[in-house]
Amino acid sequence: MNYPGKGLVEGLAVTARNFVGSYFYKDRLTTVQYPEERIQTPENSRTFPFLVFDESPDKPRCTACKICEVECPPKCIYIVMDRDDKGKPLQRPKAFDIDISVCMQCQICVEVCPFESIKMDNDYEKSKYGRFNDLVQRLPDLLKSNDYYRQIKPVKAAEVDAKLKAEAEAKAAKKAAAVAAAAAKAAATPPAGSAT
Amino acid sequence: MIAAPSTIPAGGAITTQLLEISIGPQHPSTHGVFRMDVVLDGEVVRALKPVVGYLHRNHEQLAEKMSWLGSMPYTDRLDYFNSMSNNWAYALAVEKLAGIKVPERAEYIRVIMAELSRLQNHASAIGFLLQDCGAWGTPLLYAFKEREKILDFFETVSGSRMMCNYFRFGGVRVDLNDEMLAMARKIVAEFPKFLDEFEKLMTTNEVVLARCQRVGILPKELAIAGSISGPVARASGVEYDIRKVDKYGVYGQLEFGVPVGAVGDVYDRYYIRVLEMRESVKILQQVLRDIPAGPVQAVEVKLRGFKIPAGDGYGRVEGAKGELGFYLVSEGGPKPYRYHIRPPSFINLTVLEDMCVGHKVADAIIILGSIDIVLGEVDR
Amino acid sequence: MNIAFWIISAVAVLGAVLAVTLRNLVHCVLALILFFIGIAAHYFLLRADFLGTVQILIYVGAVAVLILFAIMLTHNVTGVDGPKELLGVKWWSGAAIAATLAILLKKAILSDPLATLLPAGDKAQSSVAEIGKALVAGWVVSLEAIAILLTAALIGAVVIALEEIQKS
Amino acid sequence: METIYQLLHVTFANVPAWTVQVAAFLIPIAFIFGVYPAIFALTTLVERKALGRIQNRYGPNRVGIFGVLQPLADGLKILLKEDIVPRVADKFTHFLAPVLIVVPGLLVYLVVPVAPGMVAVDLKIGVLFALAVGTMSAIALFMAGWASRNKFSLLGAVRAVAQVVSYEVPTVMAGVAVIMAAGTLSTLTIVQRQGGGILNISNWYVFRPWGLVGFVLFVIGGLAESARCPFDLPEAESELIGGYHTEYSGFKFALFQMGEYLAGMAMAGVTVTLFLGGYMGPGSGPGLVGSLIAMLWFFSKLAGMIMLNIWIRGTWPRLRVDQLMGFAWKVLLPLALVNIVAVGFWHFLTPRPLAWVVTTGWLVIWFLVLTKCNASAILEKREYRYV
Repeated sequence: MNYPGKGLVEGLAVTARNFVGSYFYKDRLTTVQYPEERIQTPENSRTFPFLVFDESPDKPRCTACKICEVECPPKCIYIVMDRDDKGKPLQRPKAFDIDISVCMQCQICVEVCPFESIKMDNDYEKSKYGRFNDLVQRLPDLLKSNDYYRQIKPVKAAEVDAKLKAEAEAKAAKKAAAVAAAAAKAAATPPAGSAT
Repeated sequence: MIAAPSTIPAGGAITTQLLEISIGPQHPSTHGVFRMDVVLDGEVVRALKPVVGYLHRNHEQLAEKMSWLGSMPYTDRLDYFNSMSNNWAYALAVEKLAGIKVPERAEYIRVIMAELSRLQNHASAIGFLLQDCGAWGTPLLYAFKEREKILDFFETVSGSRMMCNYFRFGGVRVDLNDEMLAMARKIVAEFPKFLDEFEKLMTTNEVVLARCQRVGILPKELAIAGSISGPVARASGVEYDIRKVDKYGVYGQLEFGVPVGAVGDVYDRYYIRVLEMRESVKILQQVLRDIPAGPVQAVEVKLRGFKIPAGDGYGRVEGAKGELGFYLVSEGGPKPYRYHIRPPSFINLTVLEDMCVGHKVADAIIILGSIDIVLGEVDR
Repeated sequence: MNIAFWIISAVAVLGAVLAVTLRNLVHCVLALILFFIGIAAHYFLLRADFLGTVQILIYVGAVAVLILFAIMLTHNVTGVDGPKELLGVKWWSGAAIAATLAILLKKAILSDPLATLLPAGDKAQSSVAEIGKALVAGWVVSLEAIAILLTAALIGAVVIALEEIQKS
Repeated sequence: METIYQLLHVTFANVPAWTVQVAAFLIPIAFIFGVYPAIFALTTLVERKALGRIQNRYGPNRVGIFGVLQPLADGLKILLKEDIVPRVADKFTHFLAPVLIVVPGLLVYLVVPVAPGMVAVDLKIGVLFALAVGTMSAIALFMAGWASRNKFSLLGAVRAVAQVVSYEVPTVMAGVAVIMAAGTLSTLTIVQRQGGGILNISNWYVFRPWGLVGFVLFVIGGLAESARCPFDLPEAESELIGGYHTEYSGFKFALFQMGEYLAGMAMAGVTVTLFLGGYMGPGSGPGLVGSLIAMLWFFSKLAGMIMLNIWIRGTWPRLRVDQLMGFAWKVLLPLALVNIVAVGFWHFLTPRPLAWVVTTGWLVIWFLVLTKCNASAILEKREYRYV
């Protein structure tokens, strides 16, 4: 049946259904009462980068290779490599600053990092009162333990750990092989030497 | 051209003055920082000059100073409602230029992402349009509720709700696991219910009909001459959809219709979007049924030090707002020599004055709403 | 009663004076509305509540609004560029005409038999029924004549508006 | 007022007569100034909550339990805001407009009876008074829009004035139907005429064919006159930003909101009085208990009308200015005139069933004719093809 005002009345019916339904069906309401309730962020969720260390903050995975600094699209990363007294590079950052007011959370630094050292956090509560200095994350702010990483992203962390373990084992095996080879060589050489 | 407000005769001996008002850039319904210089005779629009550039971010120039991959997250910020299709257009252009073959599973995932972003874009576009009509937030919030589910899916897959940065040259960044596919299937299954409810609320509403029908008619000839694309062009009767024309990705294998209107007024532009959403649901059902197993990333593409042989290429997709194209010129280095975007919002905006003149100021607002612009894309 | 009468009169006269002396046309209309409301208050004071209400409905609600719309078509609303002298020839001639009119009206009203027939103050009942009866019984011809006149004016307005619509 | 006067006179027999007179004068005023602004504050909260639920949100729920203190917080916030007057504004008019906007809304309540005999002033011409002071808001709106020296405000003001003046006509005509049927202009008598019958309900004018039409017309006219959705063109947030109150801030803005809500509630109150039987309902009658029940009935009906306003606001979009005018003059006014003739039939046809049939038939025929005449204005079936 078609009568003038039918669409208007049907519209009223729809809103009435939603009005009543919102009291009875909790899933109709999408709002989260934020400070009391928090949504569990998905594994892939990302906010800002942080640096992973394994045992202690003195020994981050980062080697200050500056690949992320170069690849970062908005150029928000600043790295200075640590050097010892003689000026020899120490393979770790002395300064590692990320200006999160510039960072656009694109994850490219994470993807290009060859050492699995920079990872995306999922902490979305980073508001600060200051506009400039407060939003620059320095090295101590950025360093977080591997346990933390395992906690926020269990699946990925396990993959990374496995990969690093495999790499380390391969490296160790290679080293061992090299040592063994050297030993074998050394073992093989003296008789030759002694022969001469 | 806008003449200075002058005294013109408007019937009989009474002379009235034209009123020049500036709608925007802080006006509540200009969809961002857009400005319209409107010359009014009473409430009737006599001339309208769109003023853009308040959100100019130098996107193209920035991209020419950056690695090929570095521009990918910036394309998210063009039309921030559709970062997935923006990604795809850019990836498509680069893949064309570099001759990269994309694995099949990745193509399917790309279709899923593009169609889901079309769904959420159209839903919020018609929500905003009805908001401009004066519906006090209800249709918009219903649309946003549905959009929220799709954004949750995007977050689960890519890590971010709007700035997805998900596509990579030769594939996509993250594979979809079974949970994610189930999530997508659930969204697709629930979407028609939302559409039915939304249509019941608004489509046959007499006020909507009175406001939208025969308002802001865009003739077919003008749409073609103005290079208008997307739902705006199809509402005017232009049979043009790049998914059908180019058959990029796996669109050639999918069955779907492209709705085409006849009148080209605001109502057609509204209803074409509704129909397109229904078609998108059909596409998604097929894709989610047929998605093959396999890798999601072509192996030959390196993340770092990616170089493209010299040449130029144009990649385009049917974005939610129209033809989104990237024209790239490579010198063989790690950066584009020239990087140019064909933004659908900006080009669709060029016919705004032709549609608005002669209508009331309230109509000008909903005509702007019916074009569905995003200022990030207009100003770049 | 007396105090109320003087206060209302003072307000009404103030409104009337402001309506003719202010430079800004919109201010003039607002002052005129004050005057209208004062007159309505007088009606209420005389217990002619129907007349008072009609005064508000017609004069404040409709006539004043029409005047405001007419002012919208004026070029010099603020009166800044208008003639500067206040007590000019025009003013004096206007005042003379007004005075003459006032004298004539006074004579006409006082000579009318109705003026003496009106019941005094407090005894007056609601005037609606009497007015209604008078309109449809004694003055029906006048009423119909006015109705035809207004209808003609309405049709004329529609014709003018139609021409404009067809032109545009 | 008379009822209160008598009540006080009997209760306090030994105080001077003039104190009783003054008290009888002040109590209704205090009631109007106390109760209706309180309902306004409550309405803002209920509106926000209800709109939230319509849109599947919670609505305000932070200040106090369930957000009940939200109006207080809103008021406090708006009091503390800076009062900005544009440099080029017409200062005096700009200041006066928000003050004047509240007056008509409050004046209407003078003649709205809330219980038997409980009306501030039992004017003989109560209905006309309510409708007349309602028009005065147009002047205040115009002052606000004009004094702001803002083009959006001016457009809003012009829209407001045109709208209020146009919708005045069908609204009054719809009211005339009730006046004819009741044979009086007094609101109190009109309510009394709607008493009796089954449970004090069946005689409400809304349950008459002409009454139903008149009710619908009056509700629409009331929405338009108080510039509520879908007739909120004078403010039209999406077009004119805020319309006439674009340039107002702080407490002046709050006064505009208050004036608008009070006017809307006043129209709702008049609608209840004219068509929904005012305070009539099961159990309402003279005496203390009956009066309390009557008051309960009146305020629940008022709340119902306010909820209807909110519901409509949450559902329908806004009309365009020319459609608004067309609707008033081409649909509402003819229907109101036809309705007056229908009341004539109702009055003069003696067997009641015959009156029912004739009146209903007459109204239905004219409704169909009007629908036919205006069908070209809306509804166009569209065909879409697929490629």
